[in-house]
Amino acid sequence: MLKLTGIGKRFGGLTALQGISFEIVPGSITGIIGPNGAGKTTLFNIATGIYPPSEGAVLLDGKDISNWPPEKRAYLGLVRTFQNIELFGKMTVLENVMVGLHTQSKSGIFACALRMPWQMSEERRIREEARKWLEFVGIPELENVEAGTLSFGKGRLLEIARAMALKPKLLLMDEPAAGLNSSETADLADLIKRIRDLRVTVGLVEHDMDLVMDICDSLVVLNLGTMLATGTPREIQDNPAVVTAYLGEAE
Amino acid sequence: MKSDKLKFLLFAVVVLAIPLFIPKGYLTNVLIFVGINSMLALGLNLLLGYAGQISLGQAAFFGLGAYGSGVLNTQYVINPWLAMALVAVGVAAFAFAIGFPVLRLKGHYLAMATLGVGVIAYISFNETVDLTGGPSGLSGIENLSIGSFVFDSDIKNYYLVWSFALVSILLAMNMVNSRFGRGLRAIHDSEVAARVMGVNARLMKVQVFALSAFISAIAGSLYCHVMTFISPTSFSFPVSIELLTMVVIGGLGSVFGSVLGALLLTLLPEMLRAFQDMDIIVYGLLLISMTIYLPGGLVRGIPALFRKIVPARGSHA
Amino acid sequence: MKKLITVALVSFFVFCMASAAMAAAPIKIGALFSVTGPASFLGEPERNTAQMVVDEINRVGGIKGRKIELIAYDTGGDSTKAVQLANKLIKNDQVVAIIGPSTSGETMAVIPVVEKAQVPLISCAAAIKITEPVKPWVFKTAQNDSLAVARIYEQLKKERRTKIALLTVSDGFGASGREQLKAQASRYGIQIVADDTYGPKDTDMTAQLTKIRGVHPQAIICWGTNPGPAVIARNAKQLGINIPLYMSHGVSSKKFIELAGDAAEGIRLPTGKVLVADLLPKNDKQKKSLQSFIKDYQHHYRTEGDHFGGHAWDAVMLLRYAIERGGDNPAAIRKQLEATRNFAGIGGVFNYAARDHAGLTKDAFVLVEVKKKNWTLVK
Amino acid sequence: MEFLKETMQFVISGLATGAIYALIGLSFAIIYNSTGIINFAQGEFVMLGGVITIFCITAFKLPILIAVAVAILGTTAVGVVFERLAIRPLKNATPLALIIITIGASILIRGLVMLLWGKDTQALPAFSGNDPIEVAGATMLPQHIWIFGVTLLVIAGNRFFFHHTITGKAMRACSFNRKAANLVGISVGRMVLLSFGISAALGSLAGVIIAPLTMTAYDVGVMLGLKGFCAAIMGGMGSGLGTVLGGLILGTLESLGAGWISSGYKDAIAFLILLLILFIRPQGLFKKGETERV
Repeated sequence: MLKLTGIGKRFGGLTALQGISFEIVPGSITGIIGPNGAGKTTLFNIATGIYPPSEGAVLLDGKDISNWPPEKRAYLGLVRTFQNIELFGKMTVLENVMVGLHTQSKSGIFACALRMPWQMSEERRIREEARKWLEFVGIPELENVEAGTLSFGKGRLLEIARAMALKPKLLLMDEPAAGLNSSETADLADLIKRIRDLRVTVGLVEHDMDLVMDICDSLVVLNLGTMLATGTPREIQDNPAVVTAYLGEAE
Repeated sequence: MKSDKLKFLLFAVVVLAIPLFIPKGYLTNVLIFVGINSMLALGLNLLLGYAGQISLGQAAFFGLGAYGSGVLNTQYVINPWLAMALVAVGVAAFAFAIGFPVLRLKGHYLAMATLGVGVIAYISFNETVDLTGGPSGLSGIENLSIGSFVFDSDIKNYYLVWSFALVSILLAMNMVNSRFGRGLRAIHDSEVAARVMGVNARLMKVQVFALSAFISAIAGSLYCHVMTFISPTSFSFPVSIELLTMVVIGGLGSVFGSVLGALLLTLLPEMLRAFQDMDIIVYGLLLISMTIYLPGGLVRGIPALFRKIVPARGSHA
Repeated sequence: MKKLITVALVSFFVFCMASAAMAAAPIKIGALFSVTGPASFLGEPERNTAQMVVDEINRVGGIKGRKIELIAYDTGGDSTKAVQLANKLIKNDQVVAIIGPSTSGETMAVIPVVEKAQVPLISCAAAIKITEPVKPWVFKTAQNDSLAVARIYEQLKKERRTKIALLTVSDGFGASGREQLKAQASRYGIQIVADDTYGPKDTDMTAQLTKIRGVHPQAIICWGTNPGPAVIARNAKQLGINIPLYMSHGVSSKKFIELAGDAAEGIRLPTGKVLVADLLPKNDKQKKSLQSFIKDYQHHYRTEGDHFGGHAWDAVMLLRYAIERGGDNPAAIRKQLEATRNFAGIGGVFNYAARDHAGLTKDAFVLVEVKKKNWTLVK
Repeated sequence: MEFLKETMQFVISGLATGAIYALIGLSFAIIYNSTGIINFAQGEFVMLGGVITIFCITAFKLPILIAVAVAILGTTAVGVVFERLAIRPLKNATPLALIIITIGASILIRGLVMLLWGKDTQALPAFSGNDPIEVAGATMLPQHIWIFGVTLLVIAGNRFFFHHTITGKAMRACSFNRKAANLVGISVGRMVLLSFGISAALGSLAGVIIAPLTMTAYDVGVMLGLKGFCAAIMGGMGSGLGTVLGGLILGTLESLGAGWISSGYKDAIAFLILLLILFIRPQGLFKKGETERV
């Protein structure tokens, strides 16, 4: 599905990433872990096109998309959520999800202003579709609430609903469990599994090890901008280099 | 949705009925300009309030519309309605073209660039004397007409201008509550998230820039045919600032806020006349205090104030 | 008995006259002046003067016993506002005539309004196109630019200076002057070798003057209003330019000398006679009007009355005499204004006619030169 | 030869005007750097400097040095009051709200000055006479030397203040990261107030030294403010050499534009070049590129 080959990124003189190569297999849940400052979010930003890599290539289904802008990648079914949830705060919950259906609708500026009949029916369609996704994440009752007023947990769910509305092939989630309590985290694990059951490949940056070990099929470990290890959760758990990176040099 | 339609209908009825209830004369004349300013404010609000992109050069498009129609009307034989359409499309195309480099900028750089566009347009109006008459202005523009019906009185012009304003308002309301409008508002709230959702932020910003130029140009054409005389000072930097003020005071991201802002700022000099030379001071004070105490603009501030007062009364009862 | 009848009769007459006086509503005259904004240097003295003259007329009993009410609005130099306020004066205040606006741009914007409403307008702005072609309801008191240009060109011709450079401000005043300067040049055998402009808010014109110096003209004519020309005078001195420098009547006040300082020495400009009232010969027709204006203005506002205030003085006086002759009906006022002959005002001796609504000849201007920080007549 | 001489004069005149823009640009940058605010009332500080000086001289017959001091102190006070009354009460200030507020303040200040001191243009006598000085075939006035000198002093002063004093360093810290600055015990509020004060003082200083050349009136601030803003943008909104170079380039371009191409379009030329700079190097002419981080 998503293949990264030799990705490197420098900001000015600072090297944030170097020589990152791995692949996210279709239908899997792949976790990307590593201590703070390992470059996980930077990697996601490169994968989704928020900025281009300094070197290396990003391939999606074999296609080189390294220099594509995010909006173009979205049409290929690549979408993400954000660490600090990026909702459209002044829009309603339903409208947020409807933006997620942007790639599946096509009314332009004129059709919208003139209320063409086919635009009206398209509007009805995406409205229904959006409601479906709110139900999927379990917040249908909030549809008319302004998104900016949601609690952190609910906001997270909305962000996932919005991303799912895009009918992604690959969903990248940046620390979805951050700021959630344990019962919310459990619900999240359940939700991610349901997402996978819809045949959506998931990439996950996460600090919550229990969650990662529970749901991930394979893991990629980053440290200080380089790849430390890849493998199944079990392999990673037993990898001494990973343990050292996380716990510091053993005495 | 439904309530929006109702609001619009109500508003349209009020607008169409107003001339029947106000004393004939000067007020009708002022309300014509409220209509023109409403269109201008609406155009800017689509850009600023919905897409979150500032423009300090809005007067340029207004002026291009006015001079386009004015020059075509005085120096060439062309149907003024056709001219109006051609000019508006031309101005929109111009905005579309400069939109790509201009709207790549953000924040105060964008403010500066749009201001620059405004200054350059203003200087061009002044310097192309053969075409525009330069600083002395362009006179002899005809009133608009349909067949033998000439829009030559205040009341006729009132209905002319406000029908355009109402159509613009309706189209704008349609647009902001649809795929395109949602895209714009998404860009405003979080450009990065919007792009990740497949919203082509760059293109959309440029499109709405062109649309706002289009509306401003139509307003300009109407202005030149209503006034029958135009000169560059009506399209200078302070005019852009005044438009910005209308939008902010009326309410960012609100179609009716634009109208309210236009109404208030067009009538304000009237209300401040009692202060004589002090009016400029009162104007400045209003700008500051409104921004501090009514940041959502009048369109949100008044209902909020109302809600504050009404429950207070209810709790006593 | 006889006595009683007399008393009754007298009291009856007194009663009648009193009620007649009470019934005589004031005559409403509208005024649009740009009291604030970039043209406030015009609008402020104009408003002050108009108010002063109206008060003076009312003090001596008004026009045939009726008081004048002056309704003056500030346009801020904005032509949209000028149009709105002209409408207000006509429709709400129902004035019989309008004085102003102060600038040519505003006047051109207001013309369609007054023409349609058929209310006489006496503009205080200078551009020639205000009254050319003649519009039935539009008159003006400010001298045409063309007259000022003619005054300068006559002098240049006399001194056999044929190559000149223009430096005009890029606003309505400068543009109108520039048009006239170019139009009349060939008639006087004058060749324009440089034609430059500057912005109203520019602070340094050495670039333009350097360029002008490079083409070696025999005189420079600068058309603008303060402070631009003062800056130009100083820049010219800085660059060591010592050919004659002519200014327009736009700077004909002491203010210019004050701003330009030493650099003002030797500068010439055409001006209305108000600047040099004391230097005029006793038999000058305008001398009486000029001296009374200067005295009154000094008395009311403790500062010197200028050329611009003079435009408003003339406008109010012209209206006064027109109303005295024909009553306060707008059409009658228009007719009587057109019939004005030999009115010696501040701006000149006015002779309006059906085909001339500007009413002045180039005698309205005198050419003055700054010498020792004061005006002297150029002979 | 003639051409060279003319060009020399264009450049000298341009540099002199540019130095004025640079000074105003610097005063813009000071507020921007410690608060992120573009102060549209900056031109009014410049105007106040000139107007108050002239007022002190004509009304109280104060010697010029004292008048200048009074003007700078007075304007500084205005800057401080402005920050207190209009900027500080604003909660969750968006850049737009700040633009509107500062525009409102500029209108207010202009209105007050108009009411207090009238609408007339006033001239200030030159500090050291009006005898032209010959430089490489071109001429300039003693006042120009004053302008260049003060600009140099201000650059040096700026540099010293922001890099070698505790307060200056604290202000820079605020500009980099307000939260962090707050955490290490810097009172951000005080720094903002201070930046308005310094900026107002600098603006009025510019206003004082240019008044003998350009004269002054209640409405001179608008255009000067815009040009200063241009200079600052060209220099990348830095408070150092970039802005000064930006101002000098802008002034020279204007002058050359007026001399070589068209005096009517000279401002248009300046703004067109500004637009091109923004399109090609939005971070300013002299700043190294920075990748925007998300």
